[in-house]
Amino acid sequence: MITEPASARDHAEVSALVREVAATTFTSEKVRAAAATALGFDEVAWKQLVDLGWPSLALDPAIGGAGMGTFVQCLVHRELGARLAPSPYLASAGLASGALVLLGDDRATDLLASLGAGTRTAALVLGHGRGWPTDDGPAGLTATETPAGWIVDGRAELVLDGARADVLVVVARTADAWGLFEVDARIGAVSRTPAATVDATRALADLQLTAAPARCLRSRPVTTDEVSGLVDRMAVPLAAEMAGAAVACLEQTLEYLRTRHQFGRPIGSFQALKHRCADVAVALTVAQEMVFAAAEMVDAGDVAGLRIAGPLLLARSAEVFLHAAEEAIQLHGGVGFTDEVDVGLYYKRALVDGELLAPVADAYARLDLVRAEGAA
Amino acid sequence: MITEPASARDHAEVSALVREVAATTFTSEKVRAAAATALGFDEVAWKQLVDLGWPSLALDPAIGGAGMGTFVQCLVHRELGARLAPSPYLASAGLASGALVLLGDDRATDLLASLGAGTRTAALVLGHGRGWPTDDGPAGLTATETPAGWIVDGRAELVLDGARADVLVVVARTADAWGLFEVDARIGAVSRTPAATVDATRALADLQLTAAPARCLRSRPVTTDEVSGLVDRMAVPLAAEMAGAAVACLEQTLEYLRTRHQFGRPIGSFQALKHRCADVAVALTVAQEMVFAAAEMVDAGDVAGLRIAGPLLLARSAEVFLHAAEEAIQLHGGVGFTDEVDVGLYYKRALVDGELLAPVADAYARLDLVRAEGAA
Amino acid sequence: MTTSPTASTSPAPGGTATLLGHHVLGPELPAVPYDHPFRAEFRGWLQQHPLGPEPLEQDARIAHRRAWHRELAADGWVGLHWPVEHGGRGADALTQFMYYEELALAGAPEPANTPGLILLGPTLMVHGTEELKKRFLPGILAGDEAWCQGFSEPDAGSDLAAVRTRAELVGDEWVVNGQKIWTTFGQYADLVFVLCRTTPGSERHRGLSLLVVPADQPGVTIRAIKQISGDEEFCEVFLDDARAPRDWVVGEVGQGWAAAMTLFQFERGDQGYTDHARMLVRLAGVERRLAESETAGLVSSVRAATARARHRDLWVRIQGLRLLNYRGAVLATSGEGLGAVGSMTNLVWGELEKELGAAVAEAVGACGLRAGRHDTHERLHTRAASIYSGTSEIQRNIIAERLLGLPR
Amino acid sequence: MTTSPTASTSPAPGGTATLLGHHVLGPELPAVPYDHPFRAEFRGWLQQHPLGPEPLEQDARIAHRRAWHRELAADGWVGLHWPVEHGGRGADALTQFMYYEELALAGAPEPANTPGLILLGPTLMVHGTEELKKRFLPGILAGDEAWCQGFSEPDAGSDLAAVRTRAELVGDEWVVNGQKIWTTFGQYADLVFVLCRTTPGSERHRGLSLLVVPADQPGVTIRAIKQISGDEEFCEVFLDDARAPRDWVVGEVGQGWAAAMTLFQFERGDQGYTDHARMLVRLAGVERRLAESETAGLVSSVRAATARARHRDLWVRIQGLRLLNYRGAVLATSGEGLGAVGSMTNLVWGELEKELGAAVAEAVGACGLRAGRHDTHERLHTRAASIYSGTSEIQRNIIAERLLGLPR
Repeated sequence: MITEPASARDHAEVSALVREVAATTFTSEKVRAAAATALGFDEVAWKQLVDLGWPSLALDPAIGGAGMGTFVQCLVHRELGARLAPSPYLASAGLASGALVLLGDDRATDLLASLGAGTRTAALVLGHGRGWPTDDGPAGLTATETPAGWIVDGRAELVLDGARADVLVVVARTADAWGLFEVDARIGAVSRTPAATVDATRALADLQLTAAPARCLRSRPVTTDEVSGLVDRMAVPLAAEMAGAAVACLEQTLEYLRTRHQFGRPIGSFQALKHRCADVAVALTVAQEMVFAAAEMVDAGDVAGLRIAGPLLLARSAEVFLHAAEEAIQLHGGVGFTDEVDVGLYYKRALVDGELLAPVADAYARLDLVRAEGAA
Repeated sequence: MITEPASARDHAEVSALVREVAATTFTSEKVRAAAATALGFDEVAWKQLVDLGWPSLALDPAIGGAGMGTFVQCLVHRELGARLAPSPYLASAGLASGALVLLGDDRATDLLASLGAGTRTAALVLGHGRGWPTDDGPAGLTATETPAGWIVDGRAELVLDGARADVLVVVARTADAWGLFEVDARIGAVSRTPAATVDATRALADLQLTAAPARCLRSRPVTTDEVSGLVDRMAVPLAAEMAGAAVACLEQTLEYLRTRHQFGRPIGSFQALKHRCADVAVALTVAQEMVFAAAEMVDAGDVAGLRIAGPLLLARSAEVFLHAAEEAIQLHGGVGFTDEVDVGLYYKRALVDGELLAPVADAYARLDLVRAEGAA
Repeated sequence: MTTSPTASTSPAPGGTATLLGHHVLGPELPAVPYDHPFRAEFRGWLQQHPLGPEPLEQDARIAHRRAWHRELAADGWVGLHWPVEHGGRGADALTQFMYYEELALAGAPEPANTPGLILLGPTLMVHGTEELKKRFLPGILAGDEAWCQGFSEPDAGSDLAAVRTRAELVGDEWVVNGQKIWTTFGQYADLVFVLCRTTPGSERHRGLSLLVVPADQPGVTIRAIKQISGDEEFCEVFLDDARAPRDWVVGEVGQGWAAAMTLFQFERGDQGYTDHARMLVRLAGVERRLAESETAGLVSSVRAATARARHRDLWVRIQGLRLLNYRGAVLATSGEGLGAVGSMTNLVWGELEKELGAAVAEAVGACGLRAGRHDTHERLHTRAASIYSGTSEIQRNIIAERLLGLPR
Repeated sequence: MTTSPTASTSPAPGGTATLLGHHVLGPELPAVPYDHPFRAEFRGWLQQHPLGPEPLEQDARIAHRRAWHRELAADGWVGLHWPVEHGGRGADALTQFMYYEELALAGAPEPANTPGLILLGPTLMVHGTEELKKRFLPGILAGDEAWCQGFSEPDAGSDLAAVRTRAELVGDEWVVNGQKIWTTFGQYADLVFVLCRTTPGSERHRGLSLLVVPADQPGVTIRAIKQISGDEEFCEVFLDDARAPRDWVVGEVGQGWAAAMTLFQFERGDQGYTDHARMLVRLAGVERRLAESETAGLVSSVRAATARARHRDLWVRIQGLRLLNYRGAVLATSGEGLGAVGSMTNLVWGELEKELGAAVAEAVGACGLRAGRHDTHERLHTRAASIYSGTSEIQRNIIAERLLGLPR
C-alpha cells in the first residue's frame, strides 16, 4: 500500500469511510457516464454527498456545519480527486465556501449555510484571473456601486462550475480595492458558455457579466493581500484533489504491473519500472504531506505559513500529479494511451487541474517573491 | 561496444592506432604519476607524441604538417581525453595552434611550425576571459603599442598550461579592437602561479603580465566577431576530449557492471542500471556526432555553422561528460567515491573541462543569441 | 472563447506555397548542403503545389493525406528511394533525407500509406516473388491501395516472437485465425500484412510466415481503438477464417521472421529521416506562438521564460536527433545498416515527441486545454510516441544488451 | 587567486554567536513552533557558546567536532533523547527535531561520535546487558569513547546478510576474523561494533552476533580509504584473531541480525531529524554567495539566473524532506516506527545532498575548482551521499517491494 500522509493518521476512520463511499459512488463507469451528461455531474451522487453532510464538514456548527475543519474536508477532496468525481464539491464546498469563510462577514452567513446544506451550489470567480493578483495588474471583473446597488461587469474564462452553479461568488475590482460579491448565476446579465476541455470530469465555463446585479458580502473592502491569501487558501483543496488523483493513478499502475505478464514474468518485477514507481511514490508522499500540513495551517489560521505553503503545494501537487499520470500511461504500455483504461482520464485531469488556479511557473514565481520578502 | 561516431568510420585505422598508443602511453598508473610531478605532465610521453607527428596532424604540409585536418586531430583529442592524458597537447596543438591557424597571418608561421614540430609548447590566453567576448565587455588583458614595440598588461586566471608552456599566444584588447600576440612565457614580466584545482591532470595557472614585451602575430586588427569565432573553434578540440573521456567513463562502468556480482548476479543484469547506462550511451553518441560534425565544419571553413555548433557542442559535451562521470561513480557503488578506481578522476576532469572555455549556462546563452540572430 | 492561431503552417491552396528557410533546420551538414540541386528542384515543385491546413477530424485528415500522396505521386515525388524498375528514382538515403527535410519546411504531411511505401514495398523487393511485386508495388506508389501491418498481438505486447495467430493451407488458400492489435490506420487499409504461425506447434521465431491478407472480406473485422486524444489511429484486427491466396507469402513459408526483421530495418531506416525536420518546424511554430501568447497576456512573462528554456532544450535535443538521422543516412548510402543506432533514434524521437507535443499546447497557456484545437490534440496524441513503435523501455533494453553488452 | 567567502557561517569563538532566524527553515510546523520554550532555551545556550569555523583538514575537523561534543555534553546538551537513567533528558522525537534545527541555525556541527550516540547506545539500551550499559553508555555521552561500525564487507556491498566475518569462542574471549569496509571514521574509534557469524556454517540472517571489539589491539588493523574528495572518512577494518571479552555481545549470541535491525531503525529515525535544517542553512549560504559572485563578476548574470532556478528547486525538495522528517518525528513520538518511509527520507536526502554540494561549488563559478576550499571540497565530498548509507538504488528497491508491493 502507498503511504498515507502520516498527518492523517488521527483521522484514519473518517478517511476509510470517505474512501469507501467515494469508491462506490464514483466508479469508472459512473464517472464516465456522468461526465458525458449536459451539466457534467451526477445529481444523485451529489445528493448523497449532501445527505452525508460533506459540504459542511468544515463549517461552523453555528451555521449547521460539522466543525471538523479543513483538514478533514481535505480527506474528502483527496478521495473525490482519486475517483475523478464529476461533482460540484470542489467548486462549491471547497472554493466558494472557503472564500466566504475567509473573506465574508455576517452578510455571507446565509449563503454559506445554504452551500453547506447543499440547497444551492456556487462557483468562485476570481476577477483578477488566474494566479496571484497585483495592485496594478489587470482585472477582468469590476464592481461598481450604483444607486440601485452593486453591479459587476466583465469576463472570466475557464471558471470551474461556472455554467452549472446556482450562485457566483465573485471577487471583483472596485474603485479603490477589491470586493466580495454574490451574483445570481441564472439571470440574463450573466452569459455562461460551457467550455469543452480535454477533461470532461471538470465542468468549466466562460462567463460574461454585463451590469449583473450583485450583493456585497463584506462591508470592508478586500485588499490585494487578502485576495492573494484567498488564492493560497484555494490551493489547499485543489492540491488535495490532485494528490488524491496522483495516488490513484499510481495505484492503478501498480495493480497493472503486478498482474500483467510479459517475457514470462509480471512486468512489475522489472527493476527499471520498479524504480520509476518508487520515484513517483516518494514524490506523492511528500506532496500529500505538504497538502495536509497546509490544511493544518488553514485550521490554525496561519496566514503567514500559507503564503509560502500555498504556491509551494500548488506547484508541487500539479507537477507530481502530471508526472504520475504520464508515468501511468507509459508503464501501461499500449493500453495506456487508449480510452479503455482510466489513466488517460487522470492525465487529462492533471492538465486541467494544473491550470485551474495558477500554472506551475506562476506558482513558483509567487513562491520566489514571497520567499524573497521573508528573507529581506 | 559503444558506438563510434559514424563520421569517423573513414578514419577507423587512424583511430585504432591512436587508441592503442594512448592506451599504452597513458595508463592509469602513468597518468597518476605524471599528474603528481611539478609540471604535471609526462615529458617522455610528450616526446613520443611529437615523434609520431601528432602536434602537426592538422597543419599545412608547407610548414611541416600532415595536412590531415582538424577532424583527424580530434580523433587524437578524443583518445587523449579518454585516458585523461596529462599532456601539453590540448593547449599547444589544439588551442594555441588552432588560434594561430585561424587568426594569425604569415608572421605566425614560424611559431606555428615550431609548435607543430614540438620544439616549443604554447598556451592560449584569451584576454576577454571565459565565454564569448562582447564589444563593450571587460578585458583582463590589454595590448599597447609603444615605440619599442607592443606590450601586454593584465591578468588571466586558470589558464590551461599557463605555467608550463614556453610561449603564450595572447588575444588582448587593443585601443580599437583585439590583437593576437606572442609573449615569451619565461620572462620576468610574466608572473605565473600554478593553480591547484580538483583535477591534477590539467595544469592550470594564474598569469599576471606587467608590460610584457609582445610580438604581434597579425597585422590587421582582430574583430570581436573573430574572437567569438576563435572561441567556437576552440570548443571543438576541448569537446572532443570531453566526449572521449565520457566514453571511457561509461566503458569502465560497463566493465564493472559486467564483472561485479551481487545478490548472486552480475549487477549489470539489473534493469534499472541497464537503462541508466543506455541513457548515457545515447547522450554521448549524440555528443560525439556533434563534435565530429563540428570538426567537419572547421575543415570546411564553415564559420556560420560553427557559430551555432560551437556553443552547442561545448554545452552538450560538458553536460554529457559530467553526467557520465556522476553515473559512473553512482553505479560503481562504494568504490565509486574512492580514489582506488579512476571514475573519480573523470568526475574531477569533467568539472574542470566544464569551466575551461565557458560554463554550460554561458554557452547556452550564446546559443540563444546566435539562434535569435539567425531567425531574425 | 479566446482564439489563437491554429497549428497548421500551410497556406490555403491555390497560390504559391511559402516554404520555411533552411535556417530552421540548424547548421548545414556537408553531405546534404542547403544549396544542393535536389533541394532546389523539389522546393520549386512544392512552391507550386500549396496545400490547405490539415483537418483535425481523423477521416478528413486521412483523406487529406491520401490526396497529397496522389498529388506527389502524379509528378513522381513518392517513393524516391525505390529502384527505377519499380517506379522510383533509385535515390540514395541522403536524397531521401533532403526530401523529408524539404517536405517538412513546406509544412506538408508525409505521403499517406507509409506502411506500404516504407515497410511492405521494400520488404517485397527483397523477399517477394516477381508476381507479388508486379501485383502490389504500383498500387503502393500511386496511393491506390492502402496497407496496414498485422504484427503485434494482445497478449504479446512488446514480445513480438510470441505470435499466436495461425494460418493453415486449405486448398489454394491460407485460412488465417487470430487477433492482431496496434494496427495503424487498419480501418483505412485495403491489405494487411500478417505475421502468423504456419507450422503448427512451432515456437518463438520459427515456423512463422508473412502473409498478405485482403482486408475487405468477411473473415476480417477491423475495430478501431479509441485513444485518449479521441483519435482512432490504431486498430484491432480480428481474423476469423480469413482467406489469403496461397502465393501471397512474402518470403519463404516458415521464414516469416526473416521477412519481419527486414521490414523492421526499413522502419528504423526511413521514418527517422523525416522526424527531426518536422519537429524543428513545429518547434519554430511553438516559439512564434509563445511570443504571441505573451503579447496577448495568455501566458505570464515568467511562464514564457520557463517555456523558452524548455524550447531551447528541445531544440538542442532535436539537433541531436538530426545528427543521428544524418549519420544513419550516410551509413545507409554506403550500404551499411543502422544496427542498435536504430533503437537510439527511436528512443530519442519518442521522448522528444511527447515533450514537444506538451510544449505546443502549453505555448497558448490555458487555451491549450480547450477541446477541438490542433495544439490541444497534439499534446494528447503524442503521448503514444514512446510506446507504439517499441516502448522506450524496450529500446533501452536493446541498447544496453546489444550495444553495451550488458548481461540479460 | 580570487578569494570568495569560505563556507563556514560560524563566528570566531569568544563573543556571542549569531543564530540564523527561523524563516530559513520555511513555514512553521504546528508541533514544533518557532516560539517553543525548548528552542528559546537551547538558543540561549548556543548564543553563549560560539564556535570557530570548522577546519578543512580532516584530523583537525574531527578534533573540532569532539571538542564541540564535549562542550555540549558538559551542559547536558548531548543525547537528549536518551532516558534520564542513562544521562539523557528523555526528550521525545519532536524535541530532538527542534534540537537539530537549532544546532543547524547556529552553524554548529552535530556532536561527534554519532555511531555511539545514535546507533550503538540506543541499541545497547534495547538489547544490552546491564553490565554493558554501565560500561559503555557514559563514555558515549561524554564523548570520551568513540565508536565505529563494522557491518559491510568487501564482497557483500549492499547485501548485508552476506556477512562472512566469523567469531569463535576461545576460553573467555571471542576470536574474530574477517574484514569490514565502509567503516565511518574507523581510524578515530576506540571501539568497533562488529556483526559476525558466531554459528559456523550458518547462512544469511541466522547465526550472527553483534560483538563489541576494542580497536586498540594487535588483531585490529584499520586502514583509511582515500576518497575522491581527499578525505579518509571510511575505513577498512581487518580483524585477524582480534579479541573481544565473552560478555561483550549486544543481544543474544546468534541473534545479531535482530540487534542490527534495531540499530538500522535508529539510523533512519534520528539522523533524519537534522539533515533538512543543515541543508537549508547551507542553501541560504549558497544563495548569499551567488549574489556576491554575480556582483564580483565571478559568474555571469545568465549563469546566476540558472543557478537561482536550481536553488529554488533544491529549496522545494528540502522542504519536502523536512516534512518527511517532521512526520517521522511525529510518528516516533507516538511510539510508531518509520517503516519504509525511512527509505524515502534516505533516498531524498542522498540525491539532494549531491546536488546541494554541487550548487555550493558552482555558486563561486570557476573558483569552485580550486583546491583547498570548503566549497570545492563539499562538492566532491557529497558524491558519496547516495551510496554510503544504502545506495539510492537499494532504497528504490525497498520502496518498490515493501511499500508498493511490487514483485521481487
